[in-house]
Amino acid sequence: MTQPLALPMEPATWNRGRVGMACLIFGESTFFSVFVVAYLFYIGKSASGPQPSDVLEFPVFATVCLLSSSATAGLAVKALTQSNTVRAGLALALTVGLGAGFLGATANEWFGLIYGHGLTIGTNLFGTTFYSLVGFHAAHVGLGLLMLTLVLGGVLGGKVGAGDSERVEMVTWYWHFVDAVWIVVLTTVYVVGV
Amino acid sequence: MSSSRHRERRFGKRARPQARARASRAFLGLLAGQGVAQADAGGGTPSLFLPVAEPAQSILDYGTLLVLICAVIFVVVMGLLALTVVRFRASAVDDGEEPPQIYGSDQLELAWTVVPVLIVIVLGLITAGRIVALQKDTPPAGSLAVRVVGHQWWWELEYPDHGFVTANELHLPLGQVAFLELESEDVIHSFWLPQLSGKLDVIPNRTNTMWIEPQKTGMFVGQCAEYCGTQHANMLLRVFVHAPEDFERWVRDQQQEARRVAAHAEGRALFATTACVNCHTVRGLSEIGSFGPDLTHLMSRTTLAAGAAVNDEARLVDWLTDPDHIKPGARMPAMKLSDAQIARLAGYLSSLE
Amino acid sequence: MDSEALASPAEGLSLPAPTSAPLYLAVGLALMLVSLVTSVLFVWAGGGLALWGAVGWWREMFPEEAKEFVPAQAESERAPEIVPVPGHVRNLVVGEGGHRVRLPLEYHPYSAGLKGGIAGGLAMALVAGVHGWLTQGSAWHVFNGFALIVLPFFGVAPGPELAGFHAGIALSAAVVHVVLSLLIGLVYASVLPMLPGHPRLWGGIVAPLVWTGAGFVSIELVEPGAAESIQWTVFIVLQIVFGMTAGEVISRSERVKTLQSFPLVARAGFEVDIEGDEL
Amino acid sequence: MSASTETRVPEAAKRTTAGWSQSLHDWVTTVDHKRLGILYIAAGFFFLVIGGVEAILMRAQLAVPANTLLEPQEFNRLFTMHGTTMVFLVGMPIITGFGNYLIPLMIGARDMAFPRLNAWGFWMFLLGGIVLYMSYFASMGLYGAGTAPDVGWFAYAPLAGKAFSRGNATDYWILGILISGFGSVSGAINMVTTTLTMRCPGMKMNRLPLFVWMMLVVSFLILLALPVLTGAQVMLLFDRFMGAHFFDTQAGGDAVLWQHFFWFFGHPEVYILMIPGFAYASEIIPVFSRKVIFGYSFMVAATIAIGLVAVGVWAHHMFTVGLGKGLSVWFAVMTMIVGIPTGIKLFNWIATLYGGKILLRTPMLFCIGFIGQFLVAGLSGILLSGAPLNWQLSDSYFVVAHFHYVLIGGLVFTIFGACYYWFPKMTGRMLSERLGRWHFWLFFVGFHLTFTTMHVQGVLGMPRRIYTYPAERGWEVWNAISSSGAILQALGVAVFLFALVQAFRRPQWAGPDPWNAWTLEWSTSSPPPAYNFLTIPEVRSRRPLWDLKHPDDPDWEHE
Repeated sequence: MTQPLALPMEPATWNRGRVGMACLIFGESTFFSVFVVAYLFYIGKSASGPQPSDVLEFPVFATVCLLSSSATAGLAVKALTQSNTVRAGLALALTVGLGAGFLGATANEWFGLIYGHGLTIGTNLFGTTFYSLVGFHAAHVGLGLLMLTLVLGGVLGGKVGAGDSERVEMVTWYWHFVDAVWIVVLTTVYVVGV
Repeated sequence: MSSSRHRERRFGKRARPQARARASRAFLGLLAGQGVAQADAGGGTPSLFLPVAEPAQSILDYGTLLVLICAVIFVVVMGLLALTVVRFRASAVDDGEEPPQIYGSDQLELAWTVVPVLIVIVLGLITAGRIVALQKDTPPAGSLAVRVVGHQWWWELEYPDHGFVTANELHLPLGQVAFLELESEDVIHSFWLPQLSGKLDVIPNRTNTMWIEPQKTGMFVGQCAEYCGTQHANMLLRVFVHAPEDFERWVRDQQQEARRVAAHAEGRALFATTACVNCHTVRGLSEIGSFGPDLTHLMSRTTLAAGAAVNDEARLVDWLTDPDHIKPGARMPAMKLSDAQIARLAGYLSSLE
Repeated sequence: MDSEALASPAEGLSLPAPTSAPLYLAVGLALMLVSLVTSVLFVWAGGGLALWGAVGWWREMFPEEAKEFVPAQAESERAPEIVPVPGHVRNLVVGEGGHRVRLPLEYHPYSAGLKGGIAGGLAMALVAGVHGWLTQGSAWHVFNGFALIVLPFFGVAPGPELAGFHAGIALSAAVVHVVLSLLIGLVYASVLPMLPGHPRLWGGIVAPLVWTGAGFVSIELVEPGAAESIQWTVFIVLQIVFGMTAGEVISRSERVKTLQSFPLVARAGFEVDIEGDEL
Repeated sequence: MSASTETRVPEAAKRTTAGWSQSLHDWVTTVDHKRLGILYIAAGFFFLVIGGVEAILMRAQLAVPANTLLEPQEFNRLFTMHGTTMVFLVGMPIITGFGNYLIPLMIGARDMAFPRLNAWGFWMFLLGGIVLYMSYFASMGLYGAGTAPDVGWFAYAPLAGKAFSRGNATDYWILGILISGFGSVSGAINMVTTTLTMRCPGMKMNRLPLFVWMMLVVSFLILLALPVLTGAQVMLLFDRFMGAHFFDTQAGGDAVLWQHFFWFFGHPEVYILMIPGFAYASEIIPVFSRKVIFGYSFMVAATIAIGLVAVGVWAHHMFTVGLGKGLSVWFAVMTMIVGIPTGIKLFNWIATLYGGKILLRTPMLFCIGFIGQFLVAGLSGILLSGAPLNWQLSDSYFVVAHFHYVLIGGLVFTIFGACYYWFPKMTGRMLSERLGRWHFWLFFVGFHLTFTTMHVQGVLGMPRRIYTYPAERGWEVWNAISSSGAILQALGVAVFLFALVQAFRRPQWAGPDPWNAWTLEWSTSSPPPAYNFLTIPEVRSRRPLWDLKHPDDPDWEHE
């Protein structure tokens, strides 16, 4: 006889994992919106250079990496539900690779900004808002990447299987969220702000 | 909106009927009476119920309306609550019965939703109208310009049209609109003269504007209302409202350069050669210091250190010896001078009338 | 998870097992943050603890959630079965079969309130227009006068220009007028039937007089002198026209059941007679 | 009422307890929502005593004009720590604690959705509080020995920036709240998830006890508001440690931006603290009126409405910054709109009382006090929402009076009511009714002496946060009265603490259902077993215990 903590009302649609992750994403969104608001508020208010239009280039590679990684993450979950661990492992590895590509692109951009243009967080308001917004996003990508890597390890080690697809899906929810934040950041920093 | 400008002008000109001042006083007569009695003693109660200028008077009228509405609501709801509790108290003997269970009434819910909605609509309209009428973004014609700069923990007051700077004591002519530009040198302060106008924050990198039209002569107090650091409590402010001719005389005095009294030449030299001049300006002696108050006519002010002490030679000696004794944490450093030097310096400063 | 089989729930249950992992993680994270104001050593100490906690937490969850068996309480410690309370519940006598229900039972529909509000508002506007046309030669004068009452604080000064038509004033006045009319209609629909005596007296005369008085006081307080520019007789007449019309329309609306014979509190749903005790 | 109170000593209390180290270990490693709830509440009361001592020191300093009891910096630290403590270390943990304890019991679940996250949240909160108070000993700044932050609980920029707040005191403020903020957010996630997914069969959303509904709204508000504060504090940290310029006015940063961020958190925070007060009252008032809550669905709707409007009113804390006409009008009107759903609640409580059989036991006394005081708080809130009047009253003692009416008159009174009401459930012991009355009346009189007079000080032009004032201002009488009231309040709290001790020294056993109440938590033993319910209950109405007690006249026939 099973004795769960409670009998869930509608087990299939809104279980603990989904609601919890949705709440986390909701809270994270408000956290990011503060930085987006600060960025928008300070556009064009820097007392000295460099200005965004001087130094920022539209991050095509990073964007392609991150957006496509969302798709591969989705594929991984689908494969896992169908117990196709090989395909799931491949899709996860691809996701991790694309995420790492995004982080690499960001690191490259920052290197150029810091050493090429002398823009640091203390240079002006642009530097302040840019590094904090993009940096927090990158940190979240890093966190998502860590979780995906753990999942990948589990899949490769045979410890994560079809039975865990629900949990893995929650990890990809977080990944999709990070992806969505990137679209906002992209619009704010590289479209509106330039 | 031409009509709204028309209204604003009407606003300033209207002589306030005594009746209304009386009504306001009756509202909290006890408090008000106390204020009047002490006003001559150099302080007095800066009560909202004793307005001496626009817009404080208009705000009081508006506030009285709000208070009346709220008082009616208070009496009705509190009465209901009290009656209910008294009437439906359980009797000492428990009859073991449960009262009838009533789940609700949509009609009642509707009634006590819509009636507050109506009150909010009316209050909202009134409030919107007051806000529009009382905020002036541009100086009215013929107004007196004053620039107020907040410092930790004193007020710099500049009369740009008359070309002089003073501190902590604002002088205004009766019946003329003064248009104040509020700026801050360091942190956020708030400029508040309860009897003359509402408060408005003094914010770095911003210029806020405020207007005052005094309707009564006398001295009135106010102070910084936004916490601004250690000595926030002693960032006091005094306003002297003069008859126009007295105000003119005060302006002429202030426009003079600092007095030179031969007897205090030594003290004057000491002032000019020590660190005093780094922070303080004395027009006619040194005008580089801007960190501390302008001392050109120091003795024309009634208080020292933004109201922390009475301004006389004895207190000046105290102040120069150990500012922390009078105003702990004040930005003025102890100058580490000998007693004789301090006496000479205080002598010189007390000659700056 | 949650799949541990037990012989019988009466013997006990498995619950999440106690663990110190969250504490380690919390202390670790706090130490890492506090390193900002203390020493960089705390980053390493905190990081180590946090990692220890995170791994411990992970092991609590994977591959199976850690559980602890909690034996069931002895029979004597359990809360006894709830027995029906002796004594009984007093019943309402209004309504069907003397039973407890949502009160009041039947009322004016809300649509009647809205209709009444519209009718009252229209009647008021009509009378105001005719009056203006007869006395001032312009129907707009009174409309603008109304705007002056409702929006006295937007700087609409009384003057000759009030005779003409001003789109802005008329529009804002109309909006406020419509909103207020509808809302008052709603209040009428819900409250009027509860009042003792004649609803037309309450809705048509008493209520308009009350709010006219309140309006007079407020205007005098906020803007002394503004009250002089209002023709209060006309104003009162207009309010009464509104109240009568709205009250009339609402009173005529179809009510399935009227509760006129009950006292106010009963009709409001608060209180009832306690005559018929049992079902 | 007392028919079901038992005098039998529960078996659990007779059993010899484990050694103290075992017991400590059990509490530290617990993931049980009930133990965590009690830990939260106990920690909250611990900080309440600290915050209360700070308040009394301040009232002592202000009792007479030109007092020299405290140095200005000491005073400034006291009001900073008092405000921060009361909001973040007293209000937040106590509401989270009651939520933790009661939500699973009320919805018929065995634990929260994430028991370990729950434990983590508590420890983060407690560590945040410890970090904040470490500043008294450890923050070596310019002043040499340790100092606490002195920038006010809302730490306005640029005063809280590096240029005007040297040393690490302000950093301790940021870090302490940052750390405890993680706890609050995780607690909110847990409460939302538990409420949405762990309900017992039949516990539809429209059958949730009002307490649970209100905590659900509170949790959403926490998720919305607290990350904003966290973000703003991170910005301030960047400013202070990495030379960023978010609030650095000397590099073009904006001082008002901090205020927008802070109050976008700060105003919803007021409702985060206040709605739980409504929640306790909405459970206690029906039971002690012996009537079902009046207008259940309207109460729920009003709570949600308050939650929604709460997001659009933050700048009414900023009427004096020079918002401009448009924004002033918007925020004034939005704020007045809050009065509508709040009024609905007040009327519904009174309607619940009306026609009932009102039993004036201690929990009910506190709730009736709450209704009256909250009415005053709401009305002074309407006065403050009128922007022109706010230009006079903002930052004066009138505001101090107003928010203490909200937070003490509203929240603390209902918290005390909730303690008397649920203490029997948590411990199996009753709190003394006699001491409870002493507590209520001392606290009630003290509260009004202290805070009713503060309205007057505000109207007489006394600004808040001043450590001293000259004698000739006419404020001294009122301040003396305020200070004397503080002593009575302290006595009241002392009586309460004594009552807690008494409950353990001379236990008066409660039994499972001492109040003859109707929600699920009263159907299990007091204190409940670790698993709450041996078999998960099944409910058919909002008052499952009513249905069991009156099988001939159950609720589900009428809802």
